[in-house]
Order: sequence, then C-alpha cells, then structure tokens
Amino acid sequence: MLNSDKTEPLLVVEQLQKHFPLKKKWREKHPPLLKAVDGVSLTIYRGETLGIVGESGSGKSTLAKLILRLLEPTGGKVYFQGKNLHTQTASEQRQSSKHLQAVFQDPYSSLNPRMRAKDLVTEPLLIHENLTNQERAERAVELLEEVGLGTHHLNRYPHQFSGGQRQRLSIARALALKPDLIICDEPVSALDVSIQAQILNLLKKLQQDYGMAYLFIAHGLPAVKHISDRVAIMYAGRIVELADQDTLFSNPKHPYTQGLLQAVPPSHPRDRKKHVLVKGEPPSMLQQKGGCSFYTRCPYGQPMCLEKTPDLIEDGTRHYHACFYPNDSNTQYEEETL
Amino acid sequence: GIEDPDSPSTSSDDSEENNVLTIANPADITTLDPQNNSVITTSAVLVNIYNKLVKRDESGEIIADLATDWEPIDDQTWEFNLQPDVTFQNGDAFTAEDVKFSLERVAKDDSLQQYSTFNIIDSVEVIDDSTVRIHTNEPDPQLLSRLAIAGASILPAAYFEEVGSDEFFQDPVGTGPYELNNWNRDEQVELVKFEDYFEGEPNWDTVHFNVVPEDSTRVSELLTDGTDIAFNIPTADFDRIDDNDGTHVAVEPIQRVIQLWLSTEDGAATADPAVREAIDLAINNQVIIDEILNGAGTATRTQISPGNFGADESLYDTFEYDQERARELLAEAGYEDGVTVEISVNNYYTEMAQVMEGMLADVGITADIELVEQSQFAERLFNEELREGVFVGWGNDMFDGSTLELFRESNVTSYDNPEVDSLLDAAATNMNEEERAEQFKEIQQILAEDRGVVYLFQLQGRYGVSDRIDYTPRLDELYYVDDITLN
Amino acid sequence: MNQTNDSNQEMLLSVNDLTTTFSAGKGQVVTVVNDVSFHVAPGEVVAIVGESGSGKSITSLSIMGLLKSGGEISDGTIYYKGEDILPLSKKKRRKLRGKEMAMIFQEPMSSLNPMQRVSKQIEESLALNTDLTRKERQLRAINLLQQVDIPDAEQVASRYPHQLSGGMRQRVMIAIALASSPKLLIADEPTTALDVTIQAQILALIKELNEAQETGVLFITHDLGVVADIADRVLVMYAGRIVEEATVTELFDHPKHPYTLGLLKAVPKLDEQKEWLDVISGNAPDLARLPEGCPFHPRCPKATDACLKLPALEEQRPNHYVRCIHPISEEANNFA
Amino acid sequence: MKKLTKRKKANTLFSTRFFRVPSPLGISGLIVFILIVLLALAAPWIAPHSPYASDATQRLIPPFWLEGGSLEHILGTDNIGRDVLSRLVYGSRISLLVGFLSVLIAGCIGLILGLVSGYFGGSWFDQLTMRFVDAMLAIPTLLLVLVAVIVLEPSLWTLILVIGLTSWVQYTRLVRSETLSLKEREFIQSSKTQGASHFHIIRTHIFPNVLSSFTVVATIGIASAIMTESSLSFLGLGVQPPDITWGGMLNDGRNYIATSWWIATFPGLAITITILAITFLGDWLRDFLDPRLYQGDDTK
Amino acid sequence: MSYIKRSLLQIIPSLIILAFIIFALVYLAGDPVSLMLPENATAEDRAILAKSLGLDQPFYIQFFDYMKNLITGNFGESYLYNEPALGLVTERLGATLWLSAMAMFVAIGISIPLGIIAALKRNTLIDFLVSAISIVGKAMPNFWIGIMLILFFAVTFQIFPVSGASSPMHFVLPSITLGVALAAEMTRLIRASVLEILDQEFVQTARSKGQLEWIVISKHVFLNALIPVVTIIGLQFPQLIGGAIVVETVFSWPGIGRLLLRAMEAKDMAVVQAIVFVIALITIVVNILTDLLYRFLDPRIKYE
Ligand SMILES: Nc1ncnc2c1ncn2[C@@H]1O[C@H](COP(=O)(O)OP(=O)(O)OP(=O)(O)O)[C@@H](O)[C@H]1O
Ligand SMILES: Nc1ncnc2c1ncn2[C@@H]1O[C@H](COP(=O)(O)OP(=O)(O)OP(=O)(O)O)[C@@H](O)[C@H]1O
Ligand SMILES: [Mg+2]
Ligand SMILES: [Mg+2]
Ligand code: NI
Repeated sequence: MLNSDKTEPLLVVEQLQKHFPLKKKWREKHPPLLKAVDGVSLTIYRGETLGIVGESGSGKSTLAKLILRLLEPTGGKVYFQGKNLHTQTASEQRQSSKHLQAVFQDPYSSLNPRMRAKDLVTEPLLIHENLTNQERAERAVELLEEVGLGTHHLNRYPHQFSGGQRQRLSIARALALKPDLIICDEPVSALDVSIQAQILNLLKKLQQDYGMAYLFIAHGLPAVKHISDRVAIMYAGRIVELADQDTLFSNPKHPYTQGLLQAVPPSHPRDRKKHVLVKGEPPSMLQQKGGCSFYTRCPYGQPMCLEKTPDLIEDGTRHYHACFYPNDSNTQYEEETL
Repeated sequence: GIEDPDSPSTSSDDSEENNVLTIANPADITTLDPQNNSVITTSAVLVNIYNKLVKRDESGEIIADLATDWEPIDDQTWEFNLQPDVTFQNGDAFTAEDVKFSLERVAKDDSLQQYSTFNIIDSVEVIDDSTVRIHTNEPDPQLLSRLAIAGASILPAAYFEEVGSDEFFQDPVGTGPYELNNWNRDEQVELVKFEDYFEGEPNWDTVHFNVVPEDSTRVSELLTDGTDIAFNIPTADFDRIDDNDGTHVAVEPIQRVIQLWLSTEDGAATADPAVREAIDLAINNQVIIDEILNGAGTATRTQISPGNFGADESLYDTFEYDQERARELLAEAGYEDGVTVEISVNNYYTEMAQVMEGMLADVGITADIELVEQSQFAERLFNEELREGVFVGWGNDMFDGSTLELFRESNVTSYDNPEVDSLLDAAATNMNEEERAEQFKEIQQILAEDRGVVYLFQLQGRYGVSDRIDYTPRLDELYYVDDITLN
Repeated sequence: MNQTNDSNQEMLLSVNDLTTTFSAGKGQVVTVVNDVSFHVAPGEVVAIVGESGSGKSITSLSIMGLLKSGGEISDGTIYYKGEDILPLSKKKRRKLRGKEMAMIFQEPMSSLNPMQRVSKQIEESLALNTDLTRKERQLRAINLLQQVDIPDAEQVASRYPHQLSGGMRQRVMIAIALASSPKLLIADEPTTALDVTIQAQILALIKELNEAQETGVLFITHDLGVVADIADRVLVMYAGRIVEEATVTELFDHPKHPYTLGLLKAVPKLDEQKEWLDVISGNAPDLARLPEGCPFHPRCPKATDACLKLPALEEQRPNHYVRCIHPISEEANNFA
Repeated sequence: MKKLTKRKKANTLFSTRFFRVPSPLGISGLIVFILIVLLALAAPWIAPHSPYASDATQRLIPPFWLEGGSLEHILGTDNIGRDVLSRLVYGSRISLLVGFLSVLIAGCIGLILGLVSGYFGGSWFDQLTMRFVDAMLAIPTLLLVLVAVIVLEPSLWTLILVIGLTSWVQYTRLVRSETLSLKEREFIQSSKTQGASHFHIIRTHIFPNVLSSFTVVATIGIASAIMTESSLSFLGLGVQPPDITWGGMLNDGRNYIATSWWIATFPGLAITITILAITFLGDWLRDFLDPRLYQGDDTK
Repeated sequence: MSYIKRSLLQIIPSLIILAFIIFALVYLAGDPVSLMLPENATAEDRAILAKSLGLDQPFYIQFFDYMKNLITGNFGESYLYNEPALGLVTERLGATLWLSAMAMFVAIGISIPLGIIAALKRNTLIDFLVSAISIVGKAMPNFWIGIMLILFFAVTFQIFPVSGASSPMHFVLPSITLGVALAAEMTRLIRASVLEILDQEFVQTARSKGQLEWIVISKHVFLNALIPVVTIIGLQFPQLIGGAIVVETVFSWPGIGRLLLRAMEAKDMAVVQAIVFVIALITIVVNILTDLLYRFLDPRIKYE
C-alpha cells in the first residue's frame, strides 16, 4: 500500500457526546435526554480506514455528523489535523471542510435531483476554488473517469443513474478537493449485492491512489472487515470494542461483538449452525441510568455491570474493549434449540 | 295571538295563516326610533307602529291622523285638536302631553337625525288634553309637511320617560295599528296587530318585513309565494313576474328624481354653461327610461314633480335631446376634440349611468365614471369628496319645493346663483302659498336654463306583488300596511 | 423443470410459466415476471434470490393474488395443493389467503396498521380463519405473541405498532401469519430492514415454524448469507426470469450461471481475506428495455454472440437447472 | 459514442421534455391557457366591438344562434348594450393581470419568507414568521381582502396589492415546510460538509427543489385570485368600471340570469375554463419542472 | 392536557399579531370621529370626541389601550347600532356557524365517497370524472352556484325554500352552495390520501389475512386516510366562513357575513374588528379541536 505507516493522527475524537433532548412531558422538570453518542473517543490515522459497526440506532450516523459539524456536540472535542473543529472560525472551518468530505448512505437522497452530474461533482470546486467554467468542465470529466463513469454521463440528472452509479457520483464529489478524510456513512447499505462490491473496490482503489483516510460506517460486518484496517463496535452510543481488523474478528472480547459475529449468516450452507442468539431487543437509548448498556442482553451479566459503566480499556495490543468480564474464548451464547 | 315564527315561504300556503302579510325589502330597518332615522325604508316600516298628527294619503294630500283638525293662529303658531280615545299599545291613553313630549324631543335633542328638520319648532304648548299649539321660531310654511313625516311620530311621554330611551326602543310603543313583536336583525321585522287601534281593528294579524338583499332572490321569493310584496325588483324581471301565475308588477311614481349635478366651479369643464347644456342635450332620457327602467320612469326637467308643492308642470314629462346641437355647442365652446367630465355615480344607478356614458360619448364627451358604494355616497357627498359631476337620485319626503335649497350657495352642490338664493330665502318663510309656489317655479325655470343640475327622470317604485292582495304603491314609498287588503 | 400435472398434485405450490405484466401507461406493457416456474413442497424452504427489481416481490404477490392495479398475470398457471387457483373466483382466492397461504412483508414499519392495537390485528386474522370465540381469540392472540418470543406478551398485545421495535413488529407479523396456521408462508425479505442480531432471531422463528408445522416457506431475499442459513432449495432470478435453480448446497458448491457465481464471489465474507472483491460489472437492466437474448449478457464475462438468443432453463446436473449456454464448468468453479 | 452525440442533439427541450411528460390534460391546459393569454394580448385586434361602447337600444340581444340574435353580436349584448364577446376578450386582460400580479407579490414574499424561516427553522425569525402566518391563517382571506379594500378604496391596483399581501401565507407555509424537510436531506448535508454558505445552499439546492410544488400552488393562486376578484365584484368591491373583469361581468349579469342568461354565463364559463386550464397546467408544470420525469437514455 | 396548554401558549403571540393587524387596518381606515358626529359638528366637538376616544395619542399607546380593551372583551361600541360590537357579533354568530357546519357536512358527505371511489378506481374514467367535477366545483363562484340552485330547486321545482333561515329545509341550498367548493378541495385530498394508504403494506397484510375487500377499505384504509382530512377541516374552516359572507347575501341568511357587509359599508370598524377577531378565535379553537381529534384518532401521536 501507498501509505506506509498510518501512525500520524489525522482525526482525534475525545469523549464526544451528543444528547438529544426529547419532548418534555407534562410535569417533567427536565426533558428526557436521548444519548445518541455518549463519550466516544477514537483516533483515525492518516491513510487508514477505521470501520464502525453497530446496530441501527447505536449512534453511528450521529457520530459522523458530529465530526462533519452537521451537529453541535453536547460535550467532548474533535481535532482534525490538530485543530479543534468546533471552535474554529468560519474561514478556518471552510478550510478544514476542504479536507474533510463525506459520502452518505442513501444514493437517492444524497444528490440534488435538479442538478446535472457535472455540476454535482464540481460543486465543491465552485465553493472553494475560483475556476473558470472551462476548467470546471475539465475537472468534471476527470472526476467522473476517476470513479468509472464516462463523459456521456456529464449532463445527466441523478435519476438517470442507477444506485451504484449515484454512489459513484457521491464519491467523485467527495474526491473533488482531494480530501484527507472521507466519512462514509453506510455507503453500500442501500445497494444491490452485485453493486456493493464495485463500490467497495472503488473506495479501496481510490485510497491506494490518493492516500486519504476513511471513517467507514456500516451495518454489515463482512464489508467492514473487508475494507477496514481497524474496526470499532458501537453499542448504545458507546464504543464497546475497538481493535485491528484481524484481531477483532479473530479474538473478540466484548460479549456483544461475539454475539454479533455469531449472528452473521453463514457464507455457505455447510457452515449452518444451530442458531445462537443474542436475545432481546436493541437497547432503548433512554434507559441509560448507568451501568453497562448491554447488560439486558448479556449472558454474563454480573451485579457489577449494573452499577458501573465499563470504560474503554486497552489491553496493550491496541485492542480496546469496554467490558468488566471480557471473554477470551469465543464463548457460545446459550444455544437456542429451535 | 303570537304565532310561531314560521318560515315566510310556507306561510301563505297555510289557510290559517292567510292573514299574514309578507313584504320583502332589500335592507333591514336601521332603528326603531323614528326620530333618529333618515332612511326611508326604515320609515316605511315604522309608520305602522307610530302615528303622527297628520299624514299623507296616496296622492300626497295631507290628511288627519292623530289630529282631527288644525288651523294657523298666527304666522308662527298652529293649533291642533287631537283625537280622543286613542290608546298606546301599552294601554296608556294618548294626550296632548305626548305630543308636546314627542315634538319637543325631536326639536331639542340635537343628537337625533331628524333634529335639523324640526328645530324650527320653538315649543309645543298644551292647551288642554286634546289641544296643542305649536310655536315656531319663524314663520314656517312647511310645518304641516314636517308633521307628516316619520320624524314627527308620537311617542308615549310617561312611559318613555319612565324606562328611558334605550329600554323604550328595545320594545317600542306607539299608537299605530301594529305593534312590534320581534326584530331579528338582518332577517325579519315582525309586527302583530294592535287590537285596540283607534281606527278599528287592523286588517292583518301579522306583518313580516323580510330582509332579502339579493334582487334575484327577492324575485324568486315572490315567484314561489314566499312573499306578497317584493320591493325594488329588477326591471328585467317584469315580464317574468307578470307572466307568472299569481303575481304582477306594480309600478308607481315615487319622489325620487335622477339627476346629474355639474360643478360650476372655476377650472371644471362644466363651469362652461355650453358644456352643461351639451350634456343635457346629449342624453336621451326616454331611451334610458324605456330600456333600463322598462318604462318605469318619467322624463323631467325639474326636481319638483306633480304632487309636490310648487311643482312647475311645464318642466315635467319632457326632456331636451339634440345631439347635433350638443356637438355644435361643444365646438363653439372650444371642445371640438372632445371633453372629459369626471362623474361620481351612486353605484345603485350604475346601469343608467353607463348608458348615459355611452350617450355622452356619442357627442364627444368622455364621462370618466367613478362608482361609489351607496352607503359611502352620502358620506362623501356631505364631505364634498365627489367629482365635478355627481349622478344621484334625490328624494323629497317633505313634498315641498324647499328641497331646492340644495342649490343654495354653500350647500353640497357647487351651484351658486344669488338670484336663486334670494328666491329661496323669500320662499322659506313666505306664508303666502301662491306667492311661494311662484317663487319655486321661478327657481325651477332658472335651474332648467342654467343646468347647474341636469334632471333626467322621476323614478317609479317597482314592486312585485302577489295577486292575492290589493296593493298600490305610494308616492312616498311608505307601506301603510293597513291600506293593503286581501283580494 | 416443467412439472406434469401429477407433480402438481404432490406439491404444495407449483407455479408454471408464470408471466406477470404491468401496464406502463400509453398502452406499453412491461413484463416483470417472465416465464417463471417452480414449486414448493410441504415443509420445504424455497428461497428466491435476485437483485432489486428482478421480480421477486411480484412473483409472490402473483401467487397471493394481491397484485396492484395495472399488474396482470398474462400467462401461466399456479397450482395450490393440486388445484389451479388462477381461474378461481375472487371469493375463493380470498379464502385461500390466510388459512392456506400467508405473507410477511419486507417493511415491518408499514406492514401493520398504525391505527390498530397489535392484538386486534392478530385477532382479525383469527376471526377470519378460525372458529374461536372472541374471548378465545384474545387469549390465542397473546399465546401467539408468546410463541414468537415476545416477552411480556399481554402487555405488548395492547400496544400500537409504533410502540414496538422493528424486530418486534416483524414478530407480530409472523404471529399474524401463524394465527391462521397456513400451509404456505411467503416471506418477502422479512429481515432486510433488521439488524443482524434481530435477523438471526427472526430466521430462527421462521425455521421453527417450518419444521414444527411442515409449513412450506417461500423465502425471498437478496442476501445469500440468509439463503445459506435457511433455504432448502434456491431460485436465482435475474430480470424477471429464473436463471438457476438448485438445492442450496448444490448451488453454493456448483454455481452454474455466471450471475450466480458472480453474486457468490462479490459478497465479502468474514472467513476470508482478500485485497479485491470480485465484481459483476455493470448494472441490472431496466425491465422496460431488456437487452436481446440472455438478459445478463451485457454484464457477463463469458458472453458471446450466441447469447443474443435466450437460452432455455436446462437441467445441467441432477435437479440443477440453469439458463445459460456457457455454464460455469466444474474446473473453473474455484469457489470454495 | 457517435450514436450518443447524435441522440444528444435531438434532446432539445421541445423534442424531449415537452412531449415526453405524458399528460394530455396538462397539455390541453397549457394550450387553452396560452390561447387565453394570446386573447388577452391581442384583445384590440380580436374584439369585434369596443368593449365599452354601450347602446341602450341594443341591449339584451341574445347570442346569434338564438331567436333575435345576430352575427353582429356573436355572444349577444349585455344589460346596457355592450358586446359580450368583446368584453369577454378584454376581460381576460384584467382578470389575468389580477391573477398574475397578485401571485407575483404573494409568491415573492412567501418564497423569501418561507425559504429563510424554513432554512433557519426554530430561530426567532422562524417563530415570528410562523406566528404571523398563524394569525393570518385564522382570518378568512376574503374577509381580510374585504376589510383592506374598504380601508384603501377599491381599485385595480389596490385589489392586486391587497390580494397579494393577504395570500402570501400559503406560499410561506408550503415553502417553509418543504425547506424544512429538504434541509434534512442528505444532499444538503453533503453540501454543508463542503463548507457551502447558507446562501449557496438556499440558492442552488433548496430553491430549485421547492420551485415545482411552489409553481403548482402559485397556479392555484392565480385561479383563486380570479375567484376572489369575482366574489369582490359580487359584493360591489371588485375592480371598478370601466375596467372589465370577468367577475365584474358575472356580477353585471346576476339580475339577468333568469331572463338573459348569456350575460353572466359566458364570463362564468370563461372563469371556469381558465381555472380548469390553470389547474391542469399547474399539474403539468410540476412534472415539467421535475427533471426526474425527464426520461433520457437509460444508463449503460 | 399539556398539549392544550402548549397550543394555548402558542396562540398568544398569534393573537397579539392578529390584534395588531386588525388594529393597523382600522387605524388606516381613518378617523371614525366624522362618522360618529352629526354633519354640522364643529372642529371643537371633533377634538373633544377624538380625545375621549384616545385618538390624539400616538399609535403605540392607542394600540396598547386597544389591547387592554380586548383582554377585557371590550371591542367597542358600534356607532351604527349603538350597541357593544361584541354582542352584535355573538347574536348572529350562531346562524353562520350552523351554516358552516352544515356546509362542512355537505362537503364531507360528498367528498368522502367520491374521493374513495376515485382512488379505488384510479386512472379510470370514473376517477377522471370525479377529478373533473371537483375542479369545476372549485372553479365556479359560489354566488353563481347559489343563484342557479335557487332558480332550479326553489323556483322551477319548488323543492326547497328560496331564502331565509327558519326551518331545516332552509339549510339545504345554502349549505350545498357553501359546501361545494370545499367538497371539491376535499375530494382531491381524500383521493390522494386514500391512494397513499392503499400503497402501504399493511393493506396488503389485511388482504393476505383473507379479509373482505370492503372491510379492508372501510376498516384499514378509511380510518387511516381520514387523519389528514381532519387537519384540512381545521385549515379550511376560515375559508368556509369567508364563503359564507357571499352565500349569506344570496340566501338572505342572517349571519355575521351580512353584519360584516353592513358594518363595512358604514365603516363601523368596531363591528368589523369584533367580527374578524371572533372568527379568528373560533378558527383557532376549531384548529385546536381538530388537532385534538387528530391526536385522538392517531395513536402514534397520542402516546408520545
Ligand atoms: N435530531 C435528532 N433528534 C433526536 N434524536 C435523534 C436525532 N438524530 C438521531 N437521533 C437518535 O439518536 C440515535 C442514534 O441515531 P443514529 O442515526 O446516529 O444511529 P445509527 O447508528 O446511524 O443508526 P442506523 O444504522 O439506523 O443508521 C437514534 O436513537 C436516533 O433516534
Ligand atoms: N405497480 C407497478 N407498476 C409498474 N411496474 C412495477 C410495479 N410494481 C413493480 N414494478 C416493477 O416490477 C419490477 C419487479 O419488481 P419487484 O418488486 O418484484 O422487485 P423485487 O425483486 O422484489 O425487488 P426488491 O428487492 O427491491 O424488493 C421492478 O422493475 C418494478 O419496477
Ligand atoms: Mg445511520
Ligand atoms: Mg421486493
Ligand atoms: Ni393532560
């Protein structure tokens, strides 16, 4: 790979919090808080891909939006290229936004339906650089080619593209300013199976060519595993485990990670196993009174887990986990005899 | 005997209620106080509740009402003998005190709308229970005319003073043939007969005055027997009503004369008498009468029509029309390229004014017409906010030439002729009837010559009437309900 | 694999040459499901995989008789328990629904009536398909909720759908389907909108139903992992046609159609690490403008001029049917 | 590639979008509407008579196909002898003027307020605007117009101004709610992440996207302005003569509905047809303005 | 309760703005003094009256006083009727509200079946006809409809009375006249709403249970489609009252529409403001009620 070491911190997130106040009910003194992101710390190094996996509603998109400054955090800090993103002046913000781009999940809503492909991909240039129309047209061609689209696509509207092609457009657009970091919030979730692979390959190739870092958010473990250098597992607004990709998948410590891995359907019918289930429903983000939020679904819950919220601790090998009773042996969940 | 307030439309089908008379008017009455009112449609209803000392018959003659007879004592004093055995609807007996109270109320209280008509009365002197003397501030040849209008209605002095004005007019009491049963604003005034009416039991058990603002709806009500009389029907519907079984159209002259006031002030094009004359000559009065009014009008060159004191009949039922001459006059006046006259029109007369506009255009006069909402017309008229031409229908409830005072200097029109002023002054206090009539005739001749006002025609009241009743509209547009009978 | 009428008798469901069209306005007609034949035996789980828009849902709605206006079955027969159900009256078709065949939809958010309590919606199905009294129905509804592993069933029964999580809603849907004890369950992407942990729970439930009650299941998905997990037999659909059919292990071991192979290879797997994923280039075709011949040929690495003629669905290995004239040979199939 | 460039040329506005949007009603609406506009523009050349020239002796002549009618006055004459057809033709001018200008005024206010308050949803400006909108919504438009007309004296320009100033509320509401939901769409978020200014986002992303539903409401606005004018005419507060409006004509004829139906019926029909055309046109415009319905070549 | 409290709090600023709009209009309408005094009043009289009415004060003080009066329910005296304006309005309010309510019934009665049928028969001739009729219904001025209805049903066929408000039969024609435009609007809405619901999967779920089609429509589709319609009723209410101004004139209906016209002709601004204010208040109340109904109907909101 082009980027050799991946040790220079590019983005540092410290104890980031986002609490959404919900509608106050009659006679309630304070509105209940929905802790969408509750004390997340992580670092992304230059040129690496950090994958984030978690159940729906666990706060992944919120985290992405905080980093992109689409939301104001309730607490914590985000440093990008050493500067605190949320205390910058307007012009500094414009400057950092050049290096920090995003690709969103929904290919159908992430492109303005009334703009043509060439205008879509060069919009960032319009905002940040003073180019002539001619120059912009040239760049548009380059960018489309970069993501595997042809010049005949230049004048089309988004609806004339398929989902995969739209996602390519989004990527081209994110690429326009040669950013250092692209936040990809579930960029392939909405795509057909046969297209997902195209996009994953494209992302990977672009990274090799330009050396930018990705924050890659996804639902599906296999895709994250494929593309990431390191992977973080989120549960109920917190990171419960974070490690190098191979470590995490071969030696998960947190019971949730383990459950998650076992819930992934087999890749071959021969690997079919008895269904082992993480029972229960995803957590309500409201009922966090303290204590481990996985407690309700955890097969190893101890009294301790109810009292204290486990911190994310490192075990020396850049493997972080937040569990009081981490399990080295990939212990089985109670078998559901169905 | 108060019957249930049933729908007017079904009332006439019901034999038991055949004794209900229904009249559909375009507007509601505005008040129950006859002395604080100047709206004729309101008076038209109130005359059935209250009596006056004298009243007018259908032809406009003054006849006895609560007074039996009267005579002048001197130039400023009149004596009236009163009907005995008259009771108010609340049972109080009618006496001279009531006359004194009522006439002095309207003559002294300057907040009443009729005050300016009656403030010439200095005092009313009670001679005995059935005799009064009215003293005026100066000789008043019109006193009887004044006493014949609704403003001179007699109210029960004792009861009125006991309850006060507000409460009195909540449930008013008069000596008239009908008493008020109910007034649902904007919907209906319901009168019921006053059994002890001094002239004998009234004809109708109940009289409904319904408010039906939309012309076509009023006609529809008539055609479906929803009403016995529909006032002010569109001329276009004459044939429909006549052709319909059971209804007919009744038209009779009324006191209203349509006229065009033309400014004589400097700067106005119409200050030039030639222009005014040209306008008069350009208008074919008869065409408007025939086409727009369906014949329900009479061309005239004066306000004072027959039946009024001082009428100059030579100016009545005639008009001048000569397009050629009109063009010549304009050319002579230097307007061969045409002239524009701005005219404010009471929008009630829109159609006529628009026809006139067309006629004026034929001779090269551009009438720039501004339509003014009826209700604002009066206000703007008195504030002199109207244009150089004013297209207006003017009534005359006093039946007297004195209405020409309108053309006195400093009145609402800009017409200013010292000769007219002095004639008006003389007529105002002239107790010699003949001489006074001559004075009015002279004024009319001058006005016809001067054309400070171009008279067009006297209107006729247009009523749709059910064949089941016998009704002849009156010159004064009032409904004396008791004179209306079942066929 | 055109069944004879005899086999129609044995099968729970057998679909022959089904062709469903939609009118696209201006007299244009789009064929959305094209010449599709397959069968489902009692107790069997048949999966249909294929890309979005390949006609999976329309196939299932055609079977249920729930096509929306504009959609029309223009050809083919559908036998249910040996009876041709297409000519049946509307009333008889309706009676088949619920008692005989039930359906679960993809979107747990919108497949429950937001205005009705959960219990009522289950009871509605009970009222239509059983002879239980009202009281019994209420009890049965709670019982069913317990059967689908809903904790605190009594309380949940009185909730409205929006008060449930996606997984619970999907379970309620299964409870509704269970209520009529259908012989055939059609599940149209029932887990696509759910998290993996919840997906596993739902799949387990469906499998249990299938095993315990011998219910035939037609399972529609585009996730090969789910197929590997639950199916007995697999149909691969592409552009409205079946391009391959085989038992699940046969298919995974010996994919014959280049599209099937492409799919299998394109999916990243937990247990393998490679630099680049294998991809199928290009996009799924628009049904209104299908390429000539084999609909897959513009994307097919093996395409030749011969592909301009539509290949037939042929049995290339025992019970393994493929619609391709260049099927993947054994040696080339290096997919482990 | 050659084939492609060839096709490109054919893709002019007219050859593709115009006819490919499949809406026969919309197209007929458009055609009728264009005809009406042409009629209004060409009134002096089309109208057989002066619309103002009255001749009382020629009044209430029925349309030519009825007994007593003549080709001289094809649609007959009105209550003071003016040619109904000519007035109808001229009437389109002011009726359309009232419709267009009042919508222009209301639309501009509504659009700007809606965009700004929607974009800064929840801000004090938004709060204030919405309270204002609530207040205005609580009063019937006709009532508000009536009061305002009375206060300002009826005239063509007052009427346009007043209808404009009282009907912006619906545009504000619409634009604001569309903006609010657009704002959450990912393409706006993505533009924000690129550091785009508020103005840029509103101008290039939000405005074009609210435009089509705005247009639909605006066309309906034209229709309701015409209706409001005719209601006002009925109450005697509409555009004043000599200016001719259909509403005014309808009102002139209201006493003649039973006897000379043509005076009111033709302007009534004109209003109905225009409003129908405008409504259809609005539906079509929405589609026309939406590139998503522009079926270009399928992508390869 | 919290909802009501919240919405009540929210309407206060709206009411203040409303009061301001109305006050500004009245202020613009000019000096009421000349209307209240007899023609021959002197300048001195005018000044005295102006002072007693507080008209010599600056705008904002006058507005402040005006607000104070409003809070105590004092809308001023009608100079036309010499009565408190509010009383005049409330006296006639009933007639108008009844008419509006009946018109609403007519509109609902027409639009629900038509809207549902049009949606169920989407893109057929029936659907087209319903749409066409509803647009025509909207495009006809209501005084025109009213006069025509009278000519047909009252004069020619004599089925219903012509005008007035004294019996239930009298309601028929005016409520139809007033309801037609609203019905047209609502038909389109209900059609759209039903279409949207028909597309949702729970309808298919109900069908897949083997449910009868008409029960599917009535039980599952209808109730859901009704919800957006409820809010429309609240929003359309002021337009209904606006239409009543015209319809009342045609049918001689003794409601506030007629009062308003009278008051406006006479520039009796006290009455005009009272009417505007009362209508606005009623509209707000109706909106809160429909909102509550909405909440009552839609469990998704009730339990939040
Ligand atoms: N603006 C907001 N106001 C209130 N709550 C919010 C808001 N945005 C997100 N949430 C809540 O925050 C939680 C986390 O949401 P988020 O979108 O970050 O989840 P996610 O992990 O991205 O889920 P998914 O996988 O479904 O995209 C959810 O419970 C969501 O309902
Ligand atoms: N009502 C309709 N009118 C016209 N075309 C339709 C209609 N419903 C579906 N189609 C078309 O039929 C084709 C097949 O749709 P279907 O829903 O069966 O796809 P699918 O395989 O279920 O896809 P997905 O995985 O997205 O659910 C699609 O191309 C779709 O556009
Ligand atoms: Mg997300
Ligand atoms: Mg589907
Ligand atoms: Ni409460």
